[in-house]
Amino acid sequence: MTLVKVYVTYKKSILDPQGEAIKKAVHGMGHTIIQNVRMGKYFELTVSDNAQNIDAEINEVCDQLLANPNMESYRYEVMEENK
Amino acid sequence: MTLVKVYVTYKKSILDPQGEAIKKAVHGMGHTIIQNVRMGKYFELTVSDNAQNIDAEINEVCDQLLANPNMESYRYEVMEENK
Amino acid sequence: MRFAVIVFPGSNCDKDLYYAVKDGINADVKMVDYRENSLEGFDAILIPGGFSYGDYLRSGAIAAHAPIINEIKRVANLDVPILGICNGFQILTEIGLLPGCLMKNQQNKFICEDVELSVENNQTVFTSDYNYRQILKIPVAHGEGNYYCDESTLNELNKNNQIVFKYCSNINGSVENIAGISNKKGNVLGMMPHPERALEEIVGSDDGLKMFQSILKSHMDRVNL
Amino acid sequence: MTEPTAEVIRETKLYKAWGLSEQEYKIITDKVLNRLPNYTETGLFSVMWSEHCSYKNSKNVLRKLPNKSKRVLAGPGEDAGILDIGDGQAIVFKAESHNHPSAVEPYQGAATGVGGIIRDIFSMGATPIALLNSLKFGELDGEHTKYLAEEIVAGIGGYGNCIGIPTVGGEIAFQERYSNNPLVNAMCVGVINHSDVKYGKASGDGNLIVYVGAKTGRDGIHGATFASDEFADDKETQRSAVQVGDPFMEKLLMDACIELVHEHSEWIMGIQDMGAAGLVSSTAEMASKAGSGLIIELDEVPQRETEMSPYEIMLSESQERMVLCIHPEFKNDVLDFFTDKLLDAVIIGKVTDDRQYKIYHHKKLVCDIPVSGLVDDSPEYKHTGSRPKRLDISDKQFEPNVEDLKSVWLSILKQPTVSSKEYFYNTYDSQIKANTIVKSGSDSAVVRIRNTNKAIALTNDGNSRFVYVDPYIGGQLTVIEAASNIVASGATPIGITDCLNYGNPEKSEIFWEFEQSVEGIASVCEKFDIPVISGNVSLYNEYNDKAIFPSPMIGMTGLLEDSSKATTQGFKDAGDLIYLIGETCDDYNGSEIQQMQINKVEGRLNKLDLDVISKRYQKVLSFIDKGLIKSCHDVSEGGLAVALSEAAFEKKLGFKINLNMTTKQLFSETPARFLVSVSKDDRDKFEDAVGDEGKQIGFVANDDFMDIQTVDSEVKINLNEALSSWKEAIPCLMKTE
Ligand SMILES: Nc1ncnc2c1ncn2[C@@H]1O[C@H](COP(=O)(O)OP(=O)(O)O)[C@@H](O)[C@H]1O
Ligand SMILES: [Mg+2]
Repeated sequence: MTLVKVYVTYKKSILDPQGEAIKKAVHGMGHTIIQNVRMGKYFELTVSDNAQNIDAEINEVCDQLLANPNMESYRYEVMEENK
Repeated sequence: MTLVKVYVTYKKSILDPQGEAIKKAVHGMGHTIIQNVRMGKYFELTVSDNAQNIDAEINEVCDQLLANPNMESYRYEVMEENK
Repeated sequence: MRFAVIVFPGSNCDKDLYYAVKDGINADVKMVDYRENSLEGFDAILIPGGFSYGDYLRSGAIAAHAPIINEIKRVANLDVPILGICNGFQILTEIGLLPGCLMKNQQNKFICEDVELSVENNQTVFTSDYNYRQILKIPVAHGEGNYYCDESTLNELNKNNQIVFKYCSNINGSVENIAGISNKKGNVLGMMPHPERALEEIVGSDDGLKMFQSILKSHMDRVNL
Repeated sequence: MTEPTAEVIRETKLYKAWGLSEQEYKIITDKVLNRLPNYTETGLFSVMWSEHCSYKNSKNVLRKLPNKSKRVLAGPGEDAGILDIGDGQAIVFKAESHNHPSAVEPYQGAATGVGGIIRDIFSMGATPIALLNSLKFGELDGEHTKYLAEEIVAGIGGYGNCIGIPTVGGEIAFQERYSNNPLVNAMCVGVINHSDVKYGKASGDGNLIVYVGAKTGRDGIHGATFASDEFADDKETQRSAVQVGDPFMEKLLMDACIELVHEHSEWIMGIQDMGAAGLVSSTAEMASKAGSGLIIELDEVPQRETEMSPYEIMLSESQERMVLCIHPEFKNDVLDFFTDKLLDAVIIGKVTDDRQYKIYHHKKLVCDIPVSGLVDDSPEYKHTGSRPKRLDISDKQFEPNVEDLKSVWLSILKQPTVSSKEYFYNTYDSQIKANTIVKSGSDSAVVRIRNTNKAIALTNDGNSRFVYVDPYIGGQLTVIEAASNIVASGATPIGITDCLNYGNPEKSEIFWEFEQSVEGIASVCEKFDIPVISGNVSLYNEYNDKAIFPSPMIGMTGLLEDSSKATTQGFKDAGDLIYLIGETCDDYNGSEIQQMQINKVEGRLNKLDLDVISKRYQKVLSFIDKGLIKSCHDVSEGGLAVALSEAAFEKKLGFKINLNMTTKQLFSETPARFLVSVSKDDRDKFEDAVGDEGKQIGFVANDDFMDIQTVDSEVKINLNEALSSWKEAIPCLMKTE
């Protein structure tokens, strides 16, 4: 099994209301060393071992489904799953 | 500035309805090499440079706010932000 | 005139739209399953609100891959009126028939209340029965209705008169108070408020009725040409 | 892990950790089975005989509640009760508590509570039309309470909004006793044609058992016993009992089940949801109702996790699952039907005629118990109550301090229990389905029945402060409060569902509160002919040995034959005359003003005259029916001062009143009074009809002032100042610092 980790985040220019709310809460808890919070999504995709063209497929899934290119960008890592 | 990346995922035994729905959609799109999908959260925390005890504070924020210990687990990485 | 209401798994305002057409303007209406691949013979397409696929991942994201979508895109090109309400609006942006996107409400919460809307463009097939800048009372109910687009898109929207409805006060963080926009040609409209819930005084307002009447009238005008 | 043998279970008394007492274990070995139960069987008995499933501590008390009337088609015992509303239609409703899960995991606990109660409604074949909820939290001064409130409300909205059923009403109260044990009670109402009603029955030798919906995981195992246990700081391990809700899956299930009942009724014998105690409880009850036996093949049960034991599969409380009993000749039709709806359905067993409950796992028989042993043979306990000492107090009424009327008035509007709950309920979709005539913000919600003239009025009520200071009269008052709300909207009360939330019934004082308050409730139900057709008991609501206030919640429904007559609480037009119906006495014990001024509640309550109240309800209903009144608001928490303010807020209309009562009486909570407004043109007609019972106290003004004169003071309060006190109180408290 291969594990693919995908990270989707809002583009820099976009206000992230959840991140803002969390930042406020974090400050409320006294953790003022945290100056900014951005919230995104994280996916773990399990890919079958004999799969070919993993990159092409993953990019397609990200472009078309996991991220909305109007507001989000993504990156991913392919790793061997250690059983 | 230091960047801390936090990953929050459901514990293995917890139902992940979003991951299930995404998996079905991915299969519908023909990407059957993807056998399973789990969805989690991803946070980027910007921490001030002169901060001490980063680990202690991050752990506290994760335990109390970013992750729900009843059903989620988390891990994080501390990295120098490349400006 | 024949309306189609598209039903995705999880759509939950589909029946409300169905009744809006059937009882509101006494027109012919049919529920169309997301697996269908023809919209032949329909004169208007309605994409309902509600949580298609639970709104898991992102509102409208999964519905955007349903079989019916290609057909919706095809008839959009043929100038068939397409109205997406709430989740329907979200789906229309996801499939690129409308620009921009709908983000989480600024206050980070679902909001349900009657809001005041201003009709910014009454020259569309959907709004011809309203007056310009008429104020309507129509309910909203959404968690992700915060309309966002980049600046150049916004300029385009303004230049082409694509902003059809604005909130009188900003309820969710939308740029320029945008509550509904159309495509450039004007045959595709997406809006967050729910006109189908405002058809009778007894439920609080009948300001939504004219929207369905406009669609019907525009159709009749076209047919009679 | 190998399971302990039957002998080991007996020797180590493992069953005790699962909540079975030694005595109960002995009944199982000596009377029900005449042998030792194995591991799986012991587990099944422990959940089926828990309070949550068997009502062993409460049955005896619940029998006091009347459950019959001309309208009752089905009462307690079914997933939900059914009431005839004429024209071949009926409403189906029930309320359910999800207190313990919500304390542990507030968002999911509340969400799955809503999901569970919705399944109870559509499993009868009914289409859900409305949701309500009753919430009790600690005071909004601690971060933990704010967190619980925020998350619980988000969970309720998250589920209801997604599945598409309007949440139209409810109540929220705040009291320190609920800090670590919040109450989350949810109610669902559905409509159905008489001919479509389905019961949870598994009958007919050879009929098949179908499992449909989500896969089974290790979620919430022992949730039912967990709900029958107290909370304490040191019981952290209970935290494993968390289930995650999947409203999308439930939407698919709901639509499929309703369509199945409507279109293919001949395929199915019965439907039941899997709620507390999952597969075992649903299937055993279905068999019990039909007097049949069952065989279940666990290898067929869809599983999300690997290597689940029979015990785990049977007890799992994974959400969004249903069981059906179908005729074998329609097997493929049923399975194909669900596949088309994107749902997984499988045959997991069949009905037998030997009345035994048999389970196979990996081809081995792991359970063989008489169905009746599981369902009917659980012991019943008759506890004896003892009157709590705190009630030994004189019947003197508390004396409020109202020297500075304006400041007392504004303060009471700011009390969280009194102030506007909009901050919370605006996050619920209250209008979906486009049938909500009166949504949150008036006394009752009113939902019309599409394609008829009819509408249903709905409310959730329960003032636990009254029940705490005087359980019997307090119990009566919960019904009076609910009925007053229903009547104020113009509807005739027709039925009740309840959630009875108390502490540990094994403590005699708690049991006394439970019994007394239920007797109080029953007395009013009898008198007004309002049957209790469904409900739920939640006991052991304690934290570190301290119980919540006794908190019965009444979910009441009312019928309006003409939906256009639905009346709301707000004044409509300047110049209208304001009347108060019902005499105001000095009733301050257990009141909002007592709580506010001395930070506790105490003292006896005055006896109620149910005859007078009953007649008054009839009168008010006839005024509304004749169109004589333009607004109607019942006077409750905070007294007339609050009622007047709320009536003024709706359309921001001021008023001028001149009262023949003392200033402190503005805050008296004498029950079953109504504040109504009447057009000047109808003055004579109205006064004739109301007689001595109603007195004009003033008129609606066209300005921004609340102008008040009593026998001993006079004050003018800016309406906007009052409105913002009332409206901003909760948002302000909810801000995290
Ligand atoms: N949890 C809730 N969900 C929805 N609506 C609520 C909730 N709590 C209170 N409300 C609404 O707020 C209004 C005032 O509630 P309440 O003060 O309990 O009324 P009353 O005293 O007349 O019973 C009602 O319309 C009620 O339905
Ligand atoms: Mg009331």
